[in-house]
This record gives sequence, structure tokens and C-alpha cells, in this order.
Amino acid sequence: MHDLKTITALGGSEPRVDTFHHISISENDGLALASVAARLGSEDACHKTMQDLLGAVPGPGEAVLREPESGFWMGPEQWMIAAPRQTHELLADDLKTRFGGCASVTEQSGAWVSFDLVGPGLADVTERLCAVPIRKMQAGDTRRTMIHQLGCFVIRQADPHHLRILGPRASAGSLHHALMTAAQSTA
Amino acid sequence: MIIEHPLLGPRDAAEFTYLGDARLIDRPDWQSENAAQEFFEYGYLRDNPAGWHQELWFHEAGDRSWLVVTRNTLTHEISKVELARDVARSRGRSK
Amino acid sequence: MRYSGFKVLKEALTGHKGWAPAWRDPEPQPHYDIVIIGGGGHGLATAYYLAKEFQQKRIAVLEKGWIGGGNVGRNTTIIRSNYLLDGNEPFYEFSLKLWEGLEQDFNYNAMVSQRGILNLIHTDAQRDAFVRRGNAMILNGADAELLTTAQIKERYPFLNTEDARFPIKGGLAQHRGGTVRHDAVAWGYARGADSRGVDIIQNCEVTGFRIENGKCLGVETSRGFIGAGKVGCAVAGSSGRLMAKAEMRLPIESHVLQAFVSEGLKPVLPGVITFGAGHFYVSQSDKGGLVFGGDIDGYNSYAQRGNLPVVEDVCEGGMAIFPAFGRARLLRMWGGIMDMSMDGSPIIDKTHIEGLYFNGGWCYGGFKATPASGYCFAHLLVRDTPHPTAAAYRFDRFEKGLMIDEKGMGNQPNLH
Amino acid sequence: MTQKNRIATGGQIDRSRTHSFTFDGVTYRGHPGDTLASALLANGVRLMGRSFKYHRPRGPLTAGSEEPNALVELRDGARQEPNTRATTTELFDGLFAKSQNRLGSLKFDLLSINDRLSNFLTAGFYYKTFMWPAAFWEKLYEPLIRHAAGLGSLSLKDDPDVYDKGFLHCDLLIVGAGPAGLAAALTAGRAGVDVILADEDFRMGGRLNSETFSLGDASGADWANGVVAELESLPNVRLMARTTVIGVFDHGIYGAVERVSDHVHTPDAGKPRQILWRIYTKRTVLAAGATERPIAVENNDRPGIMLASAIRTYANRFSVAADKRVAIFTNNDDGHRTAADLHAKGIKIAAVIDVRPDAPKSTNYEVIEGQVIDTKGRLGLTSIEVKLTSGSTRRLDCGALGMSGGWNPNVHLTCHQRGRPVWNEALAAFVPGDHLPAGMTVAGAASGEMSTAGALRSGAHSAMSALDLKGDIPSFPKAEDAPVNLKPFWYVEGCSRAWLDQQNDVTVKDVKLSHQEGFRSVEHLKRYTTLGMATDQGKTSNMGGLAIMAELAGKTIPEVGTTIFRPPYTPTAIGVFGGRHRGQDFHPKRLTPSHHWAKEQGAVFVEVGNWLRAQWFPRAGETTWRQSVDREVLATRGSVGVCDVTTLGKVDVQGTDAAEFLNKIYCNAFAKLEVGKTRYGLMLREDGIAKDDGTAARLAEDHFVVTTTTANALPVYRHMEFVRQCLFPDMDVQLISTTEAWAQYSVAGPNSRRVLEKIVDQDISNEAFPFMACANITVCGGLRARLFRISFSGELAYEIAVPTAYGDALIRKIMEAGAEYDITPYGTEALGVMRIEKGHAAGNELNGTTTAQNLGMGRMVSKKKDSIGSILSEREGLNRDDDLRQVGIKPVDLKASVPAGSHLMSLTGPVDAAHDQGYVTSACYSPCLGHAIALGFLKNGSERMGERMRLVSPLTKVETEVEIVSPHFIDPEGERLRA
Repeated sequence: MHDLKTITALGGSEPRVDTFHHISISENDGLALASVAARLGSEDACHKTMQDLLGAVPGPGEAVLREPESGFWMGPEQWMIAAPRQTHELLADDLKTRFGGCASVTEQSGAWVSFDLVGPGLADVTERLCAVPIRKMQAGDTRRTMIHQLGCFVIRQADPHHLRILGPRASAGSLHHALMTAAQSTA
Repeated sequence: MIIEHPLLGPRDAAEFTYLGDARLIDRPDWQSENAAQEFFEYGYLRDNPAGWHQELWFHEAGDRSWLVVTRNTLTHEISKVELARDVARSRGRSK
Repeated sequence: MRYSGFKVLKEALTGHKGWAPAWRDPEPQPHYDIVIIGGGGHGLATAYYLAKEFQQKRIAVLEKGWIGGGNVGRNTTIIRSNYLLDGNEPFYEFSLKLWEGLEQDFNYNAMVSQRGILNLIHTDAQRDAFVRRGNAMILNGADAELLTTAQIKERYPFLNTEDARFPIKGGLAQHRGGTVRHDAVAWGYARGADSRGVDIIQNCEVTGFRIENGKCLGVETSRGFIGAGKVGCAVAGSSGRLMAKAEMRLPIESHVLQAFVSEGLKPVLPGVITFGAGHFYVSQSDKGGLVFGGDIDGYNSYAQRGNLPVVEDVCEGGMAIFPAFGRARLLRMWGGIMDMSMDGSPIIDKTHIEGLYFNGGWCYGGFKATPASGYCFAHLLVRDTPHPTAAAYRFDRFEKGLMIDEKGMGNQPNLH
Repeated sequence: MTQKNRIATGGQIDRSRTHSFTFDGVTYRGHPGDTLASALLANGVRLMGRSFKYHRPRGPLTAGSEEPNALVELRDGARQEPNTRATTTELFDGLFAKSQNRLGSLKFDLLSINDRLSNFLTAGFYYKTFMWPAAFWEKLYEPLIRHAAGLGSLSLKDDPDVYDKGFLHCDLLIVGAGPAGLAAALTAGRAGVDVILADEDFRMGGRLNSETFSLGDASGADWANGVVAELESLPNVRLMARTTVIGVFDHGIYGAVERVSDHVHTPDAGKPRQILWRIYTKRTVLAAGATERPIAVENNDRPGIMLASAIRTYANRFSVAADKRVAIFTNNDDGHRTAADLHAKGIKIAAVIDVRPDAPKSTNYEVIEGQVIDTKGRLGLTSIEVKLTSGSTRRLDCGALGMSGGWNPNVHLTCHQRGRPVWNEALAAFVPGDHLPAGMTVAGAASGEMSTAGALRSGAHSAMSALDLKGDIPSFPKAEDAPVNLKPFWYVEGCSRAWLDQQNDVTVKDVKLSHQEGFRSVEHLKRYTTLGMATDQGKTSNMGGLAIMAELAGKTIPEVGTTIFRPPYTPTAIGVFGGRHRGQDFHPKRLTPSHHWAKEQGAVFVEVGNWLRAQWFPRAGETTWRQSVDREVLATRGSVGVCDVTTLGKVDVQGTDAAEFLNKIYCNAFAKLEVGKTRYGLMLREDGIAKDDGTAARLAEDHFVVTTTTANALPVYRHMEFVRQCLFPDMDVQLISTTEAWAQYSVAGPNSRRVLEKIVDQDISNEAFPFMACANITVCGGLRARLFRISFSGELAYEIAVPTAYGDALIRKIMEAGAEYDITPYGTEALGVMRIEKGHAAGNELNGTTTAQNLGMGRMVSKKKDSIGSILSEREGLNRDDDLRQVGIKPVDLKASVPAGSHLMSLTGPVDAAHDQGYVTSACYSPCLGHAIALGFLKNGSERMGERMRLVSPLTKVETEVEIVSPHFIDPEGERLRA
């Protein structure tokens, strides 16, 4: 077993949480991520494995919110699979085994920072951040969009007041700053 | 502008990066006798119509699809949006 | 009629009855020696120099709308000759020299104002590139000076140097650069050409070329056929549309460039300043408006209007370097059509059709080129050889691999 | 000060509270609900500004956003806002404003001398003079003109407020909350669709607030209040007061600015001053109302002369009498309405002067058939001169004159996509044409429906047709439904100094001169005279100018046409377009995985695109950056150094056709690269010019990791997707960017292997892991990692990568493992020095104009396969014998520098562009060689080794003799790499 310790995307040893009266912004450090792209000609096999894994194959703009693995559509024949890092540190390797030759799997755990926005002010905050139709989004609706010039995924969770945002990890600080100013603006 | 993504529905054009005329799909054969002339025309000459124009947009801040958008350059009206990969295949491109 | 302070004084005291029209409104003749299509800056300048410098007679300028209605009437009025490449710099320096004597030459105050242009530097690599450029300018007989951040701060004390995301590490200045009252350029050339016998025919749209046996005999227009010994096209922005009538495909796409002006403000900006790490440049007009712009929208368009993302992008750049502009108000935004060429440089050349000549592909830099473009196009039309400073602006440079690519962006017009 | 012109009762102001405010140093009082203009008028102040050119005294012409005259500098200090309309500025306690564009006081403006000189300062006078002597323009004439011009002043202090941007979605956007807009909102809101109702005013209701009509039993204002209350109760309706829809963009995108904090003294902490909303809507009802137009009369610009409707608004809504004696000059019935309203408020009507022979009569005041032909009053109106139809003239004393020339529908937003309005003869006005922006319908006065009942009907109809609703329109209370009764009348015969554009001082005389001089197109008129180019964009002036132009040209007004309305609808703070993107937040920052650690080491950071990279790591005692960099280079070459190279772009390329795909995107061959090996790749653009370079590591038969330069990570990825999707759609290849997924460090120097052996779990001896090897490995007892034996520095070197979250731990581990070899962290400067010493091309060389030939890599372009750029790279102009070649350059005098950007000339001969032979791309001091070195491009350079040349930089006053040498200054045979 190695002895290397991770730090969070914001650079702390513990995830950061900021709470306002209408919204809380929590850094979510616990996600293992890997992308899965179907090999040309093996789409059916890939879908079947995906179905087995998630219970459904997420279509465009969709996520399957399941535990422990969840997944969302990234692009044509391409998905992101997420799972708790504590139990799925080697998610990409596991998926490679599972999908075999029918998909290309790429580890993505390090590429993203994740924030959970929870609270009744969610729609107001989101409207100051990006062009997603937040008030119309249903559980599982997923959009890739721009927040403060950063390409992010936003995923409506089962709780109507809960949105998960995945953004580029190297810009975690800038993204967090944008979330905080939007929260202050709407407080 | 709004681009009606064939998979994702209406998306702000700000999420996309523009390349140019969709004839850029029709890359000439490198072994053609006239390859030099054909590549010159492919690379440099444009119809540049004042009216309907088929053009390539990349969904950079989205699903990373290249799209062929049929748009009117006089009014910006968009009549059709297709996945470029489908268009390329329909024009006989393969490997 | 000669304009002068004395004339203004005299007219003021006699009820302004003596002012004659600045140009005539002639009916088109059946045939001219030279027909210029396009009554914009370049077309009018060409006609002016044809008449004045090359002693040509029987010249017509055909304009589909009103003269000066193209990009000469909707640009951000900047003149400069701060180019890098051999194909460009001598031409733009020639143009700047023509600007310097223009008003006395055509007896019209176009407010040529050499208050300087400054390009900000933000990285070491950018400095290296600007030093190379500044040297190329000097080696071509132009002026250039490398300024320190302190020198810049002295001139622009409200420039954001303390809290800049991309620190300002100096700038390349050309003190002879500046601004010109754009409409007046069209009017001055028109008046000068008209007084030398050029027929300026407005509301006359060219609908086709009459081409027989590979030779252009004249143009079909909304006011009938007009025969011509030679036809020169100077309709940048609409080059693609026009030349399609001669069945030519060009190394050009038409794009929209937006520009902006603020409400009138008391003077704050001495010259033109360009932000090197964002898309923003600005000057202040004599009326007090901040005149600014940035990147093209980036998609093919003939619509003469743009969209919000670029408006925001430009203003973000403005706020990044001048946070004091936040409380100034944007008064008006507009769009012009740019002939974006495949290497970012223009074309002044014969076509493969005898008697048909082309001037276009000016990208967003046509205004400053107006005098030299007119002069060199006139030279080409009369002598059938390019003017030495415009010799590189050939059609066949793409086929031959002799691109003049200042920005190094390659054959993608929206990146130039 | 007393509010001497405040009417005793009525109005929509809160008399129970008082706001104190200051204008030009004098303190006044007003009430919540006032604007600055209404409060000043209430206090008897009507002189509020000076005109642009002649510095004529001016008061408000209007009571709205079309105001050309009453512009002030609002607030002070860094919050000073020039050119702020007093007529729309909501009064708040402590408001501070001063007048602008004056030399001296507002009452005694020294520049009003321009008015005396007006005969010389006609339209376009400056084009005809100031040309001699030529040098005087910049030095004398222009500075004088510039100082006299301009309106208000910026503080030139950084704007202290913040601005937000936001995004809204709706089914129906309604612009304007007057009767038509409210009716539309009620109809759509009750139908349950998502509605946004935006109005520029702080009080919804539009003209219902300004008029005395009743709707059924209620006053118009009370009815509006009731509707607003109902709309507020609907969850699907968003009411946005203080929100101006500024522009119509493509495909149903509207720009709107909400003034969140402009009506308070200072914004609350963290709250924005304004918000730029981007509204995405399916349908839009434009219910923007109409603007009354003045009539051109000699000296019609004095304070006290207003639009009749403005006087009405001040009286009804703000309970302010423009003066005790008011005259009205009208060509239509609406002017009489103003007179009746004022009379009812107890204001004396001096007379209603109507140009029509059939004007309605009144028992309450005199109605004169005739025309106002002149006015008097230095700083404000005192009397008017009236010419009766009979021919006689009369002088009438009055302190206010209301002008009513008819109404112009506010068609601006219908024209933002270049639609043209059409002429309506009955209204003598332009109304929206057929070419409306997609999804837009127009209702109420904006569409030419001038009556209240008509506005309600058309508002409801528009909403129903926009949403395709069936059934009856909601029933509305009975309202005024009078037809428009108007005789077109634009200017009084024989007038000369009669103002059309009050702000820019364009008079009837100027329009006539413009026509006389041939500036006859409406665009020429605008540009020559500046008519309509003021901050009101001609809202009250354009029609008058057009009408006069039409008459002079013998055309009808629609034949003359209109100029184009451009966004924004009203002038909009530049700050709000910038939003939060200023200062350090202009662009987001990208931090490397070792950033926190590097910061602890005291690294100096540099911007590389959005990345912040460690530039060097100063140590105690080092006083210049060169000392740090030299040390870092020598330490690396002497022992071992470590550098964060995460910023290089990384693209994961997988699939059975992955190798074939790389063959397409790189000019050199990749198909036969062994698994476990890395190769340098040069990528061309299709035009044959070098695009980018990097390495491709084959981790498995069907899996490569491609690297790009830091700057090109995004464009290269986009290009690869283009090649994959558009050119070779049936290749089995999948791409995904992994730039940020891996923390990657270069460990370089003769001791690098020894350091890594302590970390890496596998054998990395030269035999097991030779130069250019790559592998998936584990480190520190089991953490997955990648190892590449590649070198940018020219030393024995590795790049080692771990998942980003472990990057911080790994750098600490490497430092710990390297301690015994004095491992030295190095930054981008040392990296740059080492690559120049080694002769590696980088961004300065790959400048978008260089070919593989130029870079000395011409032979890499394979002719045996199809790759992007190979064909066009063969063009003659790119393959000349005297082409530029990359060379090394060193000074003959080893103490001299060889600065980048210098040009290369022969030792003898002229120094000019014609004799230019090349230039220096990258330069540095080489601590290993002990002198400056450089890379550059030289004509036919590869054949000129050993030649001496002159290096010149006239810009920086450098001239020095140099020798042309191989670009590989260090270890040209590459022995160290393979050690």
C-alpha cells in the first residue's frame, strides 16, 4: 500500500463547505471518475454492459443517479461513470475489465472538481452562473455548459434543491469563487 | 444565436467554436493526379454565399460533436443542424 | 470651390448661401474608360488618384447605396503602420505617409490625428514578437518605440496595472498612428474626385458583368448597362457576392465585426490603446465618445449585426484594463461586413478575366489602408503592373505558398 | 428650499417620507417616487444642463428615457456617473448630482460664447477649415475642440461596484408594462405559461401612471396596481421592474439590464449594481409604448419647453407643476388632453395653440388657431410669440410650453435585426414593419394602437396569438378609446434656429445646409449634421429631421427612409457587460498540482494562458532572477531538477485505429511505433505549416497518450476531433482530453534515475527502461502512475505522472527522495534556457508561419502516407532554397547579449528591410556555456554555420556581431539523453 495522501481540488486536506441562508456550497472530494467510449462497431455490447452497470444507458442530456455507480452522457457514445472514491479508487481499471474490448475507458478522477449546491436558493444562484434552464430541469438532467468561462457539467440530483457541478479541477479556485459570488449576490 | 443540436436541443452558439464552410469535410484524395490543385481549392477558395451556407461548428463547451449547420448568412436563420459525422459518412467518407 | 477658414468666415457673414454641393449627382454615361464598383473609401480613393495622380479621364464610381456607406462609415477610425511582414509593412507605411498629407492634398479636414497607437505587452514571448515587429517597422522606415510599464502608466494613469490578471509588461508604440474622422475620408475623396471630373453615381447597383471571350466589357447595373475599358472592384465585405457574378470563387469569407461607441465624455484617452491579452482596443473621438472594438463574431455573415457574446467579451477586455470605464455607458453597437481573407492580408490584383481588376480581402484593417489602396489600385489599373508596395497582394500567393500571414493563423479566416 | 411647484395633493409619491438631495451644491427635498428631474422641478429648478455644441441652457424635455437635455453627473467620487438622465434617476436620500459640460457655473457657462458664434459653427464647418498649417491640428485646433466637446466626466477611479450576469428562460417575454404589456402578461400568466414582464421604469403601469383616464371605476394607476398584484401572485410570472430590454439578438435571445442598486445610495455588500440578463424566450410581445415628438419652433430649446406629455406626467404622476402658467402648442387632440389635466390640477393654461382649423374648443381656457413662432427667456422660458392664422402675432407670458407634435411608436427593438418600419399615414409616424425579429409581435402604442382600450385589446391578442391560445381574451374594464386626430406638422415655416436634436444642437438651418451641400441621403444627413447621434439616439429628433429633408428633396417621409436603430435601446453601463470578469477574475486561473507546494517554496509565478506556472524558485541571497535561473539550470544539468509539466496538453487516444489516426494527424509515421515507446510528433495544419509538436506514447496496441504544447491543448484537441468526426468517420478511435487528470513532473539530470528508483516500484535501469520508453507503472508501493523517458532539457530525464489528487504528495516525495542529490525545483525560465541550449523549438519558433523545413525537420514529413498538411507543404513558396532555417546564434563578444526580436544582417551593407536575412526567435543566457545564446531563423541558415553576421535591434538600440552556429549548443550527439 502506498502512503501518498491526496489533497482536495481547492488544496485543503478536508473538503470545503460554505453555508448561506439559501444555499450551501460543498466541495465533494469523494468521487472516482472514468469515461467510457464505445468502440466503433461494439456499441451494442457497450450499451449492454452499461445497462448492467447502471440499470439504464443514459441518453443525451441524461444521468442515471444510482449508488454506488452513477453515470451521465458526455457525448455521442461516450459516458462518464462516477462512484465513491473510497470504495472505487480503481474505477477505471474495474471498468476496463468490465467493458473489455467494447469500450475505451479513461481515468478521469483527477480531472474534475465537484461541488454540491443544495438549498432553496438553488435556482436563483444557478441563474447567475450559467445558461441552463434550471427551473425546468428534472432529476438526472445533465448539461455541459460554461460557468465563468469554464466548461462544466451540471447535474440535477434527485432532491429538487440539489445540483452537482463538475468543473475543471485546475480551476477549482476560480469556479468556487464564481459560486460564492453568485451566492452572495442572491443572498 | 441558438443552435438546435440534433441530440441536445437548443444550445447557445456561445458554447460552440466555428470553423467554416462544411465543404471542409470534402478533403481531396492525396493520391489524386491533381492533388496539389485540389488541395489548394479545398484549402483556400470559398463560395462565401450571401444566403444559405452549410458550415461546421464544434460543440466545444458541450458534447464535443462537430455539427453541420445550415444557416442563412443574411438573416442568421438556421434551417438544419446535423452531426458532421453523419454528413461525412453520407458524403462517402470512411477511414 | 476651395474650403478654408476664410471661406467659412465669409459664408457665415453672408447666410451660408454660397456653399455648393460637395459632389454632383450625374446620370451614368454609356461608357467610361474606367469604372470603379464601390463608392466606399477604397473605391473613391482609387477614383481620386486615377484622376489626380494618373491623369485619367472618363472615370465613374458606381455605388449601390450612398457613398461612404460601407466600412469606411462604420469602422473604429484607426490608422497605423505597425506591421511585421515584408509584404505588408511598406504598403501600410506608404498609406500612413499619404494620410499625413491627405487633408491638404484633397482640401478637406478629415481630422487626421496622430495621437499614437500603443499595443500592450503581457508576456515575455509577446515582447519578443513585438521587438521583432518594432524592428521590422523601423527597418522599413516607420517609427516604433518600446515603452516601459512606467512610461505607459504616465500616459494612462488609470490603466489597471495593480490588479491585472495579465500584468502589463510594456508596450509597443507607434506615435505616428492615430485616428481619422472616417466619414470625412469618403467625403473628401468624393469631393476631390468629383471636382476632377469623376462621375460618382449613387443608387446604382451592379447586377452583373458583361464578359465576352474572357474580356470584361462593362457592367450591368440597376440603371442599365455601363461599358468600360477596365472595371475595378472595390467592395470589400461584399467581394464574395460581387465576384460570384463573374463566376469567381475567392480566398475570402465575409464576417461580421462589431464596433462600439460610448456616450460623449470629457477627454480621458490621448491615443489608441490595444489590450494584448484580451480582445479590446479603444480610442476617444473628438466628440468625446470612447470608440472601441475587439474580435470578429467569428461566423460567416452578411447581416451587418452581431451577437451578445462578443459584446460582452469586448467589454470584459475593456473592464480588465480600464476599470474606470465601468460607469461610462455604451451608446451604440453596430456591425460591418469584413472580407476575411485566408491569410489576413488583402488582394490588389488583376483577375483571370481581361479588364477586370480586384481590390478586397481587407479583413478588419481596410480603413487605415484607404489612401494606399486607392493609390496602388489606380496604379495597377493604369499601368497593369502592381505598385511596388502592393506587389505581394497577389491572387496566386495561396497557390504558390507565399502567404502573408501576420498572425500565423493559417487558412482559417475567422482567426486572423 | 421649498417644493414650490409641488401640487398639494395627488400623484404617486410618498409624501409621508422626505428625501434630501443635492444638485450643484444646493440641498433640496423630494419624496420617494420622485425622479431627480421631478424633484428639481418641484423645487422650481428647471435649468439642469447645457447643450453639447452651443452650451445653450437646458431643462428637461421629457419625463423618460428619451431625455436629451437633463443629463447630470450623478454621485461623486469613484461612483460618479456622467450623462445620467435626471428624468429616469430615481430619487434616494442623500443623492448627489451636479451639472456637466459647462465652464464656470451652470448659470454662467463661459462656453456659451459658442452660441454667439453659432453662425460660424454650422453643420460640418470643421471639415472645411483647421487645415493650415498642417501641424496645428494636433497641437492647437484638436485639443481645443476635444476640451470643448464631450459631455460629462469620468472620475477615472476604478468602478467600485460589481456587476452580475445572469440567464433566464421563458415562454413569453413582454417588453413594457403599460396597458398593452399588462394585458398581455395577464392573458399569458393566467394561461400558465412562463412569462417575464420587464419594464425600464421603477413603477409598472407605463402611461397609466401619467394619465387621468379611468379603467372602469378605477383610475388607470390603481388598475395597474391591481394587475401587478395579481401577476405577482402567479408563480409562472416574473416581474422585472427597473429592467431595460436593450437589444434583440438572434433566435430569441434578448439582452436586458436590471438596475438592482441604482436607486439606493450604495449597493449592499456583495450585491451587484446591475445585472445583465440574457433572456432566452420562445415568443416576445413588444409593448414599448410611444414617444411624443416636439415641433420645431425658433428657440424651442429653453428650459420650460417640454413635450406636452412630459408636463402631464410631471403633474399627474409626480404632482409637480412645470410652471404656474403653461401654454400648449399642438397639432393633435392629445395636446388638449394635457391642457385639460393641467387645468384640473389648478394650473393656469396661458393658451392652447393648435395648428388645425378644427381644433376642439374649451370653456376652461383659450384655444388659439395658429403657431408658436418664437420664445423668450435667457435661462428659462418667460414668454412665447404666437402667430395667429389671421396673420397677427401675440405674446403670451408663460413659464412652460408643452409641445405635442404627435406620437412615434417605439419601434426600436423591431429594427435590431435590420427590419425597417413602415409609414402610417393616419399617425404620421413609422410603425413596425413586416420583418420583425422571429417570434416577436407588437402591441399597444408601439404598434400604433394609441387608445387605452386599443392597447388592452392588442396586448391580450398579441399574447394569445404568440402562444397560440384559443378562446376569448380576458375582459377588461371600459377604457378610453378615442381615435387619433392629428394634422402632420413638423416645423414652423421660416424657422431657422429651431432645434431638432437638442443635445447635439442640430437645427432646422443645419438640415437645410446639409441638403444644400449634397448630403441628401438620410445617413449622410445624420453623419454630416450629427442629427440623432446623441445619447438619446434621436428618439425625439429624427422624425423632424426626416420631415424637413423630405420636403427639401420633394419626397415623402417614407421615401427618405430612416436610419437604423442599433442596440442598446438606452445607453448601458460598460461595467455591466463586463460582469464579474475584471481584475483577477478577468479569466479563470488554472493551478498546477504542485501549486500549493511551489507557493510554500516561494516560487514566482507567471501566466501561461490561464495557467499559473512557477517561473523560478528564488533562494535566500539571490537578488536577481538570473541568479535563480542559472542555479536551477546548473543544478539540473549537474545533478537533478524537477519541474511541473502538467500544463502540457494530454489527449487519450484509444481504439483499434488509433495508430492509423496518429498517422493522419502527424506528418511523421506512427503506425509502427512499438508498444512501450514514445515518439516525437510534428503536427501540420492542412496548409502545410507547423501547427504543434509533442509526443505520442504507445501504452498499448490500441492506446496512445498524445501530448501537445500548453498553448495549443484546446485547438489541437478540436482539430483531432475534426479529423476523427469529419474526415475519417469510420475509424475506430476515441479521444478524450486528460490534461488535468494527471499531475506530471519532469525529473531531469544525471541523477534523475537514482531519484526515481527510490519512488518507482519497477526496474527503470537503462536496459529495462531505455530512452523514449513509456509504461504504466506504480509508485511508492502501489499508486498507479505513468512513466515516460523523454527529455526537453537534453539530460537523462523522465516524466512521471500520477492522478492529480496525488500530485501534491508526489512532488513532496520526489523532493524527499532527491534530497541526497540536492534535487532542485526549476521553473519555466530554466526550462526555457535548457531547451534553447538543446535547440528544441517551442512557441517562439512554432509561430504559425514556420514549416517543417524552416525548423530543420523537413525530412520528417512522410511522403509515403496521407497526413494533414503534407500536400500543401510541397508548394514552391514553402520550399525555396533561400528559405529560413533554424540556427543557433552566439555573440562574438561573449559578454554581449543577443536579444530576441533582433534581425540579422550581413556584416557589411545597408541595415534595412531589403537586406534583412532573418531574426532571433528565442534568447537566453546559458549558464553552462557562460555566454548568451539564441535560436533564430536565417535565410539558407543550415548552410551558413560559422558565418559572422550583424545582429541589429534598432528598437532597443542594440547592434552586435554574432556567429551562426548549430542550434544544438549542448550535447549535440544526444549522449546524455541515452545515458
